[in-house]
Amino acid sequence: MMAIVAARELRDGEVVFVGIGLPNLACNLARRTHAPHLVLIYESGAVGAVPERLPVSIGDPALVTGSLMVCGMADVFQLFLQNGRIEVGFLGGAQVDRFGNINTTVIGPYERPKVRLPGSGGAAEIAIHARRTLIISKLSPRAFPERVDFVTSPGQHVAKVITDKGVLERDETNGEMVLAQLYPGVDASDVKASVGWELSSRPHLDRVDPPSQVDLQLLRDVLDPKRLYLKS
Amino acid sequence: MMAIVAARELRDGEVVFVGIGLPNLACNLARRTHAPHLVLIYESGAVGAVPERLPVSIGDPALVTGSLMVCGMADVFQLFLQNGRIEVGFLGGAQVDRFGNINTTVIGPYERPKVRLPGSGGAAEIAIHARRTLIISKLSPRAFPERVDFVTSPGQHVAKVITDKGVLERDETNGEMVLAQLYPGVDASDVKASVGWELSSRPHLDRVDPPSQVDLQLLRDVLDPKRLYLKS
Amino acid sequence: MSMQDAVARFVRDGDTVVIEGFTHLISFAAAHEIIRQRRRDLTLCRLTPDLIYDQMIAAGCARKVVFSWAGNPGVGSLHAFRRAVEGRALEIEEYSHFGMVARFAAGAARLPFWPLRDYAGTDLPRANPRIKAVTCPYTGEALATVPALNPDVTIVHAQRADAQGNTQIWGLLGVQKEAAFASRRVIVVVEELVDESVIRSDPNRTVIPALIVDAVVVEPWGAHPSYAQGYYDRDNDFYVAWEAISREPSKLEDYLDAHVYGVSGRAAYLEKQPGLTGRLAAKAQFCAGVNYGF
Amino acid sequence: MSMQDAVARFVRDGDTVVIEGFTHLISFAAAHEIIRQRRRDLTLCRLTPDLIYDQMIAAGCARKVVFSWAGNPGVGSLHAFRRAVEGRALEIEEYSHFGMVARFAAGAARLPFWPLRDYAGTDLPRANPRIKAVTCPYTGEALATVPALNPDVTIVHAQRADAQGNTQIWGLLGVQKEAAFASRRVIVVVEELVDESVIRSDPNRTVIPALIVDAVVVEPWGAHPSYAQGYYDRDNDFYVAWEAISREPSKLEDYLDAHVYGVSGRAAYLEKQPGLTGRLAAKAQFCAGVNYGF
Repeated sequence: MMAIVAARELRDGEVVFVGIGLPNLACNLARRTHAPHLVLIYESGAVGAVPERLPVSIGDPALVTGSLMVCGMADVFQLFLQNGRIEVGFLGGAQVDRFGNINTTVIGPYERPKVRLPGSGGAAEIAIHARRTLIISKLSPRAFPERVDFVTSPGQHVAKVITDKGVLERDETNGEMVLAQLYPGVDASDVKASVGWELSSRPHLDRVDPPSQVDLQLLRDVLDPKRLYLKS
Repeated sequence: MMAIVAARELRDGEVVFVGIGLPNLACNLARRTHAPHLVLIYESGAVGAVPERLPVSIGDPALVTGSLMVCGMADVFQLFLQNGRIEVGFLGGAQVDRFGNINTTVIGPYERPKVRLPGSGGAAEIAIHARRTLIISKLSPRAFPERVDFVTSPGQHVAKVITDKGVLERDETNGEMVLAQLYPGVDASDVKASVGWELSSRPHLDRVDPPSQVDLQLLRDVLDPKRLYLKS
Repeated sequence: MSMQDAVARFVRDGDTVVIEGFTHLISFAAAHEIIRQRRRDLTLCRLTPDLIYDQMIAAGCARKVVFSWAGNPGVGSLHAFRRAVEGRALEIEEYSHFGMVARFAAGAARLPFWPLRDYAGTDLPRANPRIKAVTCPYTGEALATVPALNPDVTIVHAQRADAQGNTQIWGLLGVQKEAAFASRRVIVVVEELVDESVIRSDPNRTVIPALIVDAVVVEPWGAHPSYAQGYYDRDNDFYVAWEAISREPSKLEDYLDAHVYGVSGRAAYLEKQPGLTGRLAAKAQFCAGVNYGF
Repeated sequence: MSMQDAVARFVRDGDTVVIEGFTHLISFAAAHEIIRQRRRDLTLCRLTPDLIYDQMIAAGCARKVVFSWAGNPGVGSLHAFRRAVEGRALEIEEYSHFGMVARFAAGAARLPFWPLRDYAGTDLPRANPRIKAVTCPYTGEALATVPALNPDVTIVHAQRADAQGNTQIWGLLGVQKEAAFASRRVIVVVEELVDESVIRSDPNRTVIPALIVDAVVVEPWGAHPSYAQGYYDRDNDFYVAWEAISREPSKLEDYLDAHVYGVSGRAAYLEKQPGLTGRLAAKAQFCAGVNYGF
């Protein structure tokens, strides 16, 4: 469901900086449905990739074979990202806070971490340079604290947070992430109970349309038949 | 003769930043005689070129075909030259002065030039980054003034100035270029008369060996049969 | 798109224009169309103004030239350029090759400047106050800097591209990639239009991606008298001939009348010079392909 | 040169070592030889420490790790790395990918720093004081900087090279070129040794020139469980299996005993895993060559 909602956020022809997992599924779903001209760029240097199998890593050889361009990483970060050519960037994280800041670095203090997470990778610069960033993350009070323990990626360009129960978006008046859409059968209170701060809501809450048969069939039978990333 | 003397200055295995004309002739002569492992790098991006014809321009296609590597110019200047990988750089110029400074920019004041020359090209950075620079230039009082009108390339790394009458080299005590070698049949006074400053000499002046038959035959029949650069 | 339409749509009076290519892949076809459409007050930037800008200067397109080496390679002077500069009828901004390369690198990375170790002991910073310095925050040493160059339009000649503008180049690369990424608008001119599948079969050869390209123009022999590796050789005879043509303003006028104003485009330009394509066509020397499988 | 000799000659205790390759072309063969020769106090630098440094950390080779993303791609954690960091038994210096790429770019260009637009609003500069800032001499704006990274030795795995070390790579390029040019010593490890004429037939594919290479080691399958485009696929099953192996220190020890200490080199490593080469060998998908003639 998160992949389907994420796919709906992508407009045809956009240049998307893709991560592995659900973002990759969302992009390839969008490419096969309403956005055939989406340009997928992976931080590994593959531009316009058309992976014939679901890439397990950001540097999968299937991203190279048949892509439009392969360039070194200095070009990826300087000529594409810093140059401002990326319209949408996907991010995930162990912690997402009230202002859309993301933590993928440490739980606890940096010098004496409770849990050491992988770190930024390209997440810091994606959050800074992509025009619009979309976060995909499952809801839980621990994952959505008032403030993240460490700001790996600043939240200023976060447009939406796509969760497993609904979608949060930025309230332009105060910059806070607020509840905007609910998935079918989910109640606003479920979402608020899964967030570590006093979550506000849009005056009018949209209902997310249920996934179409086409979307589900594509995801389950074509894009992720082995259920590498799809849980249901 | 200048090409032959220049060739003798090159040691086998050295990495040389080559210019068009006599430097190119000198390098290819050295490659075919005492320095088969000379690595020729052209500012156009050809590394380890083995031109099958005499290149008329620094970007001749013959420099590309069969070369070991072709890279962009950002790599030429940053990864090879600024990185310190170039041992020898060749330079020429309209004016060479007492301290080996070279002018290839303007005769007269910069703002109201008497003669507008081509400018630096890569000469400024070659003079700064090559470990050892060799100048090839015909003698004349106008070409060898006390001070150049404009310093395009600073002289600090100039090891020798190879002229049509003899060779000047740096006097390490005061940094001045002094007469060190005379060509066969040339008198020291001829050289001094062709230089715009009070030219000093080494206490002992060497005689340059006359060109060997092998050298002459290679230059005239193989390297420059059309006499593009050889005058005699 | 036709060259006529591409220039009409994307090259405007007063623009900062870059037609790059270091000896290789210089789009003379684009320059001639700009001359025919009588663009004015252009700031022309190139490492080597070469014959292409000498012609544009003579035709009155240029207000200013930004460069690092202004000669006729292996021949001598660019006489139209020299007359204009010595007569102070043309503004110039001068760097070294490394400085120009660094300006394009900064522009392509959308940084305001680029640091380099250069210019110590030279008079260039005195001649060009835009060459400045920055202090390293780690070592405290001073490094030279040049400002970013971000042209309004860059025109790149290449061997091949697909219809969307995914462009592949081999042989000398110059600063074509940096100039294109630095530019607000990009026109790609190619010897051959190829199917997207050709590009996708060898993605490491792609230098310019479609997402930065505004127009693709197919113009075989569009780089003559420059060359295209694997397509045709450099016309060295013409570069030599330019010495006499450019020395005489009247002869230069005659040249422009006959080969630029007097023709509708590249096809007509070639028809006027029978034997040219036969004389310069490249011999075949193909490399083997590599395996992209997994 | 054999891998054993190359590591013995060019990798020393206390060195700053880089074995790069972004997912692609990671020289596990070199890492295993370094472990066998029991190098100590190494500063290991890579964007992604990956399984290769997780193994070297577990084997006690590392004093410090410099990195930007320390996970098991698509799987989870690097448990040896996590145990060492959470137990504060390993020094770390942390950047983002762009920061590490910029450090290699500065090192390759022999500049003391590299400017980039990054880190505004992040806590990374607080965690790493080596991330600083510089003021643009043209616009006055502040830009982030990272210091140059110049390793003592860089080991690059590639598809092919000639005997002198002229090296060609296709598929993902990562920062292999920058890391090699930034390094004092360079070891190239290749799937195939080819004649110089093969390199010269396609010079645009050359990424590393012989003049910066100290040793060429021929080691087929030397990148497994990483991959080599056109030669063999990534061993994703092993990356998944590493989760369970690395979680248990005893299991990790067993793995090192069996597949690193317990084998003389890559050939023996492969013999121990029958069916591996058959399972991962690449299918053929060759591109066409291009014309370098003139």
